[in-house]
Amino acid sequence: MTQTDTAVRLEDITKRFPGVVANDNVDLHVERGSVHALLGENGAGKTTLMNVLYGLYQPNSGRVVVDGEPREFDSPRDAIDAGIGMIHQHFMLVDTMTVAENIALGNEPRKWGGLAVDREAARREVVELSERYGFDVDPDQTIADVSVGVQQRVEILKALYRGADVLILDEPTAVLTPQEVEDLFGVLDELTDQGKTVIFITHKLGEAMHAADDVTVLRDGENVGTVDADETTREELAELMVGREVVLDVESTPPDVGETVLDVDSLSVLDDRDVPAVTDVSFAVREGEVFGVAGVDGNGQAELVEAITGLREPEAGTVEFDGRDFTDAPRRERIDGGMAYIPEDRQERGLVMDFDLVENGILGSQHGEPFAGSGTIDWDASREHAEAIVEEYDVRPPNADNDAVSLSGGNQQKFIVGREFERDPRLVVATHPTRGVDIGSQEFIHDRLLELRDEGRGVLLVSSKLDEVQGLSDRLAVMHDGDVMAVVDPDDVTEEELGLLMAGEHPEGYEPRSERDAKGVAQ
Amino acid sequence: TGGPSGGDETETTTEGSSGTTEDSKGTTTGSDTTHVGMVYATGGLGDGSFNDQAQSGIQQAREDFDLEFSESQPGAVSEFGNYQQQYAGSSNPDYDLVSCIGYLHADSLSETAANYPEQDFQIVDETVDADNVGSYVFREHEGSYLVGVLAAHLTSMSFSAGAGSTKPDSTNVGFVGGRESALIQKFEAGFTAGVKATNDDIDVQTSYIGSFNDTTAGQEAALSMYNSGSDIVFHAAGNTGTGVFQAAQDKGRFAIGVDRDQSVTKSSYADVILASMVKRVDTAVYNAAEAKVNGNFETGTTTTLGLQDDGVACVYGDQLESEIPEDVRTAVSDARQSIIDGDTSVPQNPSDA
Amino acid sequence: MSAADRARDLLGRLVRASAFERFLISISALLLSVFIGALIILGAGRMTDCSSAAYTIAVPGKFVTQFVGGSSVFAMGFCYDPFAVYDLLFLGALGDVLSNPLNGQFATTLAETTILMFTGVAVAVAFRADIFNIGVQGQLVVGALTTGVVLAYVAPPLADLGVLATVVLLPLGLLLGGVAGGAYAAVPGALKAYADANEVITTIMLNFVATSVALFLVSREKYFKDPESFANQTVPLPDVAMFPDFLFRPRDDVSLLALAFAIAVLVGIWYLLQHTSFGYDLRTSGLQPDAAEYGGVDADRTIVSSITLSGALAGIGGAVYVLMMLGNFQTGVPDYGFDGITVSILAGNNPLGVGFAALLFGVLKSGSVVVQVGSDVPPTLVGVLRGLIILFVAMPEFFRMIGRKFGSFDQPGEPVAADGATGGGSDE
Amino acid sequence: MSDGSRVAGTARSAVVGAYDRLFVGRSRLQQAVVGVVLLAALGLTAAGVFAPQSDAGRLFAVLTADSTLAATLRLSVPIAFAALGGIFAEKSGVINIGLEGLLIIAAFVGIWATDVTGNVWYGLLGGVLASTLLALLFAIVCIEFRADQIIAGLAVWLIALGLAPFLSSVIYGSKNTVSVDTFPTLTQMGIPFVSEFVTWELGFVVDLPDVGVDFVPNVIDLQSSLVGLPFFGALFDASPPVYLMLLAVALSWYTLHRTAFGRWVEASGENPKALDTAGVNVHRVRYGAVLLSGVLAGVGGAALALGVGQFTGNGPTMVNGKGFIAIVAYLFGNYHPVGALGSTMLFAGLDATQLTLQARDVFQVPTELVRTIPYITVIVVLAVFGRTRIPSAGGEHYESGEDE
Ligand SMILES: Nc1ncnc2c1ncn2[C@@H]1O[C@H](COP(=O)(O)OP(=O)(O)OP(=O)(O)O)[C@@H](O)[C@H]1O
Ligand SMILES: Nc1ncnc2c1ncn2[C@@H]1O[C@H](COP(=O)(O)OP(=O)(O)OP(=O)(O)O)[C@@H](O)[C@H]1O
Ligand SMILES: [Mg+2]
Ligand SMILES: [Mg+2]
Repeated sequence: MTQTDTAVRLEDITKRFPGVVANDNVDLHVERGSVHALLGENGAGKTTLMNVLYGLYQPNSGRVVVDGEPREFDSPRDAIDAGIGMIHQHFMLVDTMTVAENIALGNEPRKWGGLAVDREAARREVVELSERYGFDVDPDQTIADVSVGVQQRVEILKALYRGADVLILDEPTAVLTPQEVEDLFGVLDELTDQGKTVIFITHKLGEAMHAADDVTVLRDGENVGTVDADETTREELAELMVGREVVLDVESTPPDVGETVLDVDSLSVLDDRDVPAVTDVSFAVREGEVFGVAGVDGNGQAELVEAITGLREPEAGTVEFDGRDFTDAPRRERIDGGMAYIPEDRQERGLVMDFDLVENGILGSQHGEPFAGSGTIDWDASREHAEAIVEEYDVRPPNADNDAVSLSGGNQQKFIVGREFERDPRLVVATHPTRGVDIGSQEFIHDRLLELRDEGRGVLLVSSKLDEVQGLSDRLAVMHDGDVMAVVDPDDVTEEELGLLMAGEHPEGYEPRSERDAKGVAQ
Repeated sequence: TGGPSGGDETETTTEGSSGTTEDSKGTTTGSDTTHVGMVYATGGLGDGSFNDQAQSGIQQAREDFDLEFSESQPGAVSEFGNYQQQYAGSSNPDYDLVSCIGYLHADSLSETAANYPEQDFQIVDETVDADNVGSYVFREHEGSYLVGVLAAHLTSMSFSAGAGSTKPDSTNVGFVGGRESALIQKFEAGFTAGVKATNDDIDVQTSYIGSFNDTTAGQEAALSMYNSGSDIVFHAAGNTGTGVFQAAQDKGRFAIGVDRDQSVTKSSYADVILASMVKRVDTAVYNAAEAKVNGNFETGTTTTLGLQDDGVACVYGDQLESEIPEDVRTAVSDARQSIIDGDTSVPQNPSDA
Repeated sequence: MSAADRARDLLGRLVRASAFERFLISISALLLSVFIGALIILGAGRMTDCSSAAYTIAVPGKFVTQFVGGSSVFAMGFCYDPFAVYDLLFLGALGDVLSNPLNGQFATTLAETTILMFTGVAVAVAFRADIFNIGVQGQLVVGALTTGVVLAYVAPPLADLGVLATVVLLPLGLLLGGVAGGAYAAVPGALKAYADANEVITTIMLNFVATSVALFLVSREKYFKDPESFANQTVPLPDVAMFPDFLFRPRDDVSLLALAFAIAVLVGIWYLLQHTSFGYDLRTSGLQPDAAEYGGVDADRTIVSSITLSGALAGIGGAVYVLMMLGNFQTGVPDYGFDGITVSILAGNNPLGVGFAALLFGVLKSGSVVVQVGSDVPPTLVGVLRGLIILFVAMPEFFRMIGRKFGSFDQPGEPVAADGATGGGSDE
Repeated sequence: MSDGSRVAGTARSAVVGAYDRLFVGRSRLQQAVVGVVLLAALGLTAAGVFAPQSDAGRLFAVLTADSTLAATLRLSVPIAFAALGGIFAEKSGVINIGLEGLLIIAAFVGIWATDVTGNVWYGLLGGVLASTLLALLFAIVCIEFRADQIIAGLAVWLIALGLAPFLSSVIYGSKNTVSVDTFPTLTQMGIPFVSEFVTWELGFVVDLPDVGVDFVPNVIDLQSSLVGLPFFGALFDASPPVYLMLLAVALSWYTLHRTAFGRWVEASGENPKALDTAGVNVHRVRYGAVLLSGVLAGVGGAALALGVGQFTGNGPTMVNGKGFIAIVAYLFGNYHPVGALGSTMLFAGLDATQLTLQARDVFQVPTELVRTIPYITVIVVLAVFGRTRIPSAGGEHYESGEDE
């Protein structure tokens, strides 16, 4: 068998789901020993394409060629046998098992004629592999006890353990700190040096250019071009990705701030595992301003927001809302007091998936006027309300009788945004309000958010999209490891400075956060 | 094997077959055939004691007379009334007698009987005051007294027979009851009185299982008694008693059966069954059926069956009878005579025993 | 849009509506169970002995006719005739309803139906809140016991007041049952909400406890045993405390008033679930606890209050059992609670559906008496049917696959959970 | 360091270790309950030693009687087997609340097959086959047709609850079967495990001219002295199912924790997608686990019925909730086979003592109330300590190639 230069070739791959063409005649060539980035917006079809290569999905048409040989993968088993390994966006690890057990899962070395797992052999192999690639993992630790970065390394080891020559990484950096991202890119170099081929999925331009040799851009399920990473520019990639020139600047007038609506003081919060997630955080949000919180996902933003909105009991500190102490107030009291909340997880929290939109439209308002009086619900008023949201926020298909589950992710989000904005809130807590929403709707949501601000309501905006928080916020707090690193003026700060803050470092010239900044008293 | 006798592949026309269901519904039977509807107690058939005993009575009657019967096993007390009415109201066939087995029938029967004044009923184990009901009750405590005497004698000697043996130093015997109720307590009271009258130093260990159908618990309760020194356990627990026999076999000890001669009906345990406190429910059923056939069934009265008329009796085990010492048997028959003569009065309540 | 198009559109939407699909699935499950039940009857008929065949399957013996001649066929005889059994089971339960709608067997059917409505809706309410209340049986026992015991003291002094006494005693009895059943259910509710104790386990355990304690209390004269009776029961209640029997005869132990009350309760619970804030909270926390919490629902309180409501309904069922059927409390309460689970599942946990499912099971229960009296087939067959129905209702995907084969109800989206999780909104 | 101080040191660390295990990291309530239980145990022991005639003293005697252990082991058999079965199924992500039904069908077929073949072991095999078939039906319904596992499990219970008495009525004319042979105990079997083996070994030795002493009687004495041991003697004179149970617990632990299949079962219940992407067929693993639960519950059910030699089909049948208790047992045992055995024995032990207490009239508590002790204990323990984590994917259907 002759070695070809192309490790993997996907030819004319089409993959359809009910109502969507996720991949539309996609071609992809990946050079052996290279790092190949797959770039594209949410829903562009990146994961689907890689799932096809990994045998999880069978394409409707097209061919997979590995090492010059056409292959048909009926299951991941076949792909693994062909030397392909995939590290999924959501890690495929068993929390209750050890690192070594996870790595060996499905390929356990046996002893005693297959009757027992040779655990020593598995450990040895894991130790050996991690030494070869310079990983630092303890084979005996339980997955639940190790950090996300280590979990990712375990995933990579898992693929290598199965003899993968081609490694697919689906959005490997999404959950990592900048330092961990650098470490990861080091690992990728190590891998290619040893002759492995890497495909990694991302929607971050910088990463693609920095770490990859080639970049393929997917848009709406189609391959819109493969470029050499050294010869392209950010602008070119961005245009390929979204199909038009992007204007990220949101035009906004200077804020006209009033009273303090939300006052968070020395708040500390534990996460689900009882580990401190937020430590001693203080800030205030005032009428007529957007207070942004930036940071890499998983640095305590979620717990902070849940403590403010009443879904999580804080460990210490106080939350004052509208001048009253709300630290221990039940969730319902906060809703009634005028706190609107766009939750991060729309399918778990924001909507009851099996309710129709009429029923979902009153989620949170089911107890009082105008939809419920003396214990009974006024379904006619509720219907009108839902229909109004559907119309104004362009929810498609425009039918309030549809169950939430039948809507696409973006339309679900639009409905939630509509419901929360129409509450006539004092304060809007918005987490990732435009996640999964198409560009047109994004602009609409941004405009409505600013409108609310201009009407004199407070907005607490949490987003991991830097351009979004930076563009919309009047003041911007950067969180790292449960701590507010600094509260900055979003117009003055550079992306580099923000990046450093998000990574937990103070750029020169920036003071550590002060009570004054956080509460905005000086302005 | 099964299916209609006649083989698997019968050459027949589809019209030709008439089944049992047709029998009871469709075909008209001769007007001289007596029809009896049996409604058993909730334990159901297969208990090897009470209900089965009633069934053997009616089966015997069917052999002896021109009689047909239909039977049903209610699952709960609240269903009794419905079953009674099913038979009472049926016109095809028209049941001559509806026989209600067990004291739990009493309440619903007094209502049903009032509503079907033309229908004759029999009730066993309780008295129902109605003109169309014949009641049959037993003096269980008297029979139980006798097996108590038997047990007390045997446990204080060195006795070995069949698969069991007793130790002379043993000072206690056991009683296993089914569900707690006044009726079962009559058994307990008689047994305890018999034991105490024979030898006041012998204790009676008592356990109620709470069910007539929990063989495992019956077995464990009896095992626990055997382990703590009992040689002989008497049960009045329906099918739960099967567990008692099993325990006796496991431990090489003895048991005393109830309701029927269980050394015959549960012959695999004949080597440990010393005797059975037989309660002639079969006689009660048979007599009622016979009276009905002969046209002299008495209603509005209560027939009490005690030792005198062999309504209850201590019947020795088929296999072990010959091994039981003569003097013990004499003691038992003396006690019997003494009760019949009225010299011994047997308590019905355990607290009086 | 033409009328035909509109009709097709409407039909399409109907078919997609999960409530309708549920209905189809329940019917199919029932039919399939009846079919398999028939096979079991035939099979059992081969295993038992009888003198002549009750049912014969004739195989048109082409072979025979061709080579042997004549009109004879090969046939296989069976001791039981499934058609006759089903005739007794389903039609027998109605009695001669056409000539006499007030016949005793039909009365039994209605009485069973009435009790099953209460236990069925009790299970359904809990299910809708995502609580599996297996303890309905125990709650029913506790409700029945409380009603029987308390009324035994309260009722006799009032017995002379006639209708006035009924007006006081009947509601009091129902209230007692409801309060007792609710309180007994609140225990596992609180344990689930505040101590994370799995309600499936605690309610099963509490069933055993309820039965034992009830036996303890009514088997001793120093407590509540009727001294007049051998049976473990409380003293009989005076007639004025009982449900009046209107059209039916007193011995039928049924009351149309009780049935009407049961139906009113079903409608009331439906209204509660669909049209009140409490119902909204309950359904939301049943479907998606996280979303409920987000919507300001106090999860712990909802757990406790829903299972308390469920237990109260079961307890009222117990009270009706005492006040309509027995006239006192007696140990050995039939398994209405477990049948309630079946009823609720068959009804897709919809309170209105519970009415129909309860009727079906009322027919099965009453019909099994007729089967037992009228044939040799063991009535435990009904138990098998019940299990099969539940099994098939549990696998909607099976029917969808068949449906898809014939191109009827092909539907995108989530499968309807068999516990009726989906479709909360569609019956509003 | 003197020997004395070393002993003291060891004792001290043992005490501290026990203290750590019992009290540290527990809530106040839990500490209180553990404390009360320890005190009660201490009090009982004291009463047993100093006042053997008091109620407490007699309770102590009952608790420490070897017949108590024997009864506990016997009563444990069906529950423990069902619990082991439940562990496999649920760890693989299929919650099997139909265990009760599996026990019922196995109990009936166990008797029937024994009746037909005349051999207890064939009976056991028949019971296992029947239970496995029913488990297969359950597996198909849950895995192939995506049935709700709880409801399908309920259906399995109801079907068996109807079918077993139905078949019994058809075959034996009543819901209760006839009586058949039962398992003999070790002593009755002529003790093949211990004495015959050892006898044979030594018999060989005895043949050697050098050894003049006849060892054989000594060996048998060893056996009977083992049986005669206080409390633990019961371990040496039980019936085969008890030993099968102990063996099954060990084998189950081994299978779950030391074999590849066991690891797959765990992954299938915790994160089936991880298993799928590792190239193992999740459906196949789940089928295996559910069938195994059928086999194990089958042994338990058949052993239950063959312990008394009769199937009782009235009301809730002779199984009478043991399948549900088994679920409680493995939840208590936190899905660990040994833990499940421990909690099974706790429950069975309470049951056994309850019967003995009644018979010996210790503490004049009414029998009906004594009978509730095991159930109430379960509730209390569950309320105070009961936070079992069920496998993350337990109860969820898994289909390869779908988004979570
Ligand atoms: N199993 C599925 N069933 C139906 N539709 C699907 C399925 N998986 C993906 N899709 C749809 O296919 C399209 C492409 O999805 P894919 O997950 O490949 O996007 P992506 O590029 O990986 O996006 P992201 O960056 O958000 O991960 C989307 O519209 C998605 O909703
Ligand atoms: N797992 C699924 N099963 C069935 N239908 C699905 C599934 N996932 C998505 N769909 C359907 O596919 C369609 C596309 O959904 P998806 O969430 O991918 O939308 P999208 O293209 O990302 O749109 P948006 O930008 O609004 O999020 C929707 O109509 C949705 O109902
Ligand atoms: Mg993706
Ligand atoms: Mg999307």
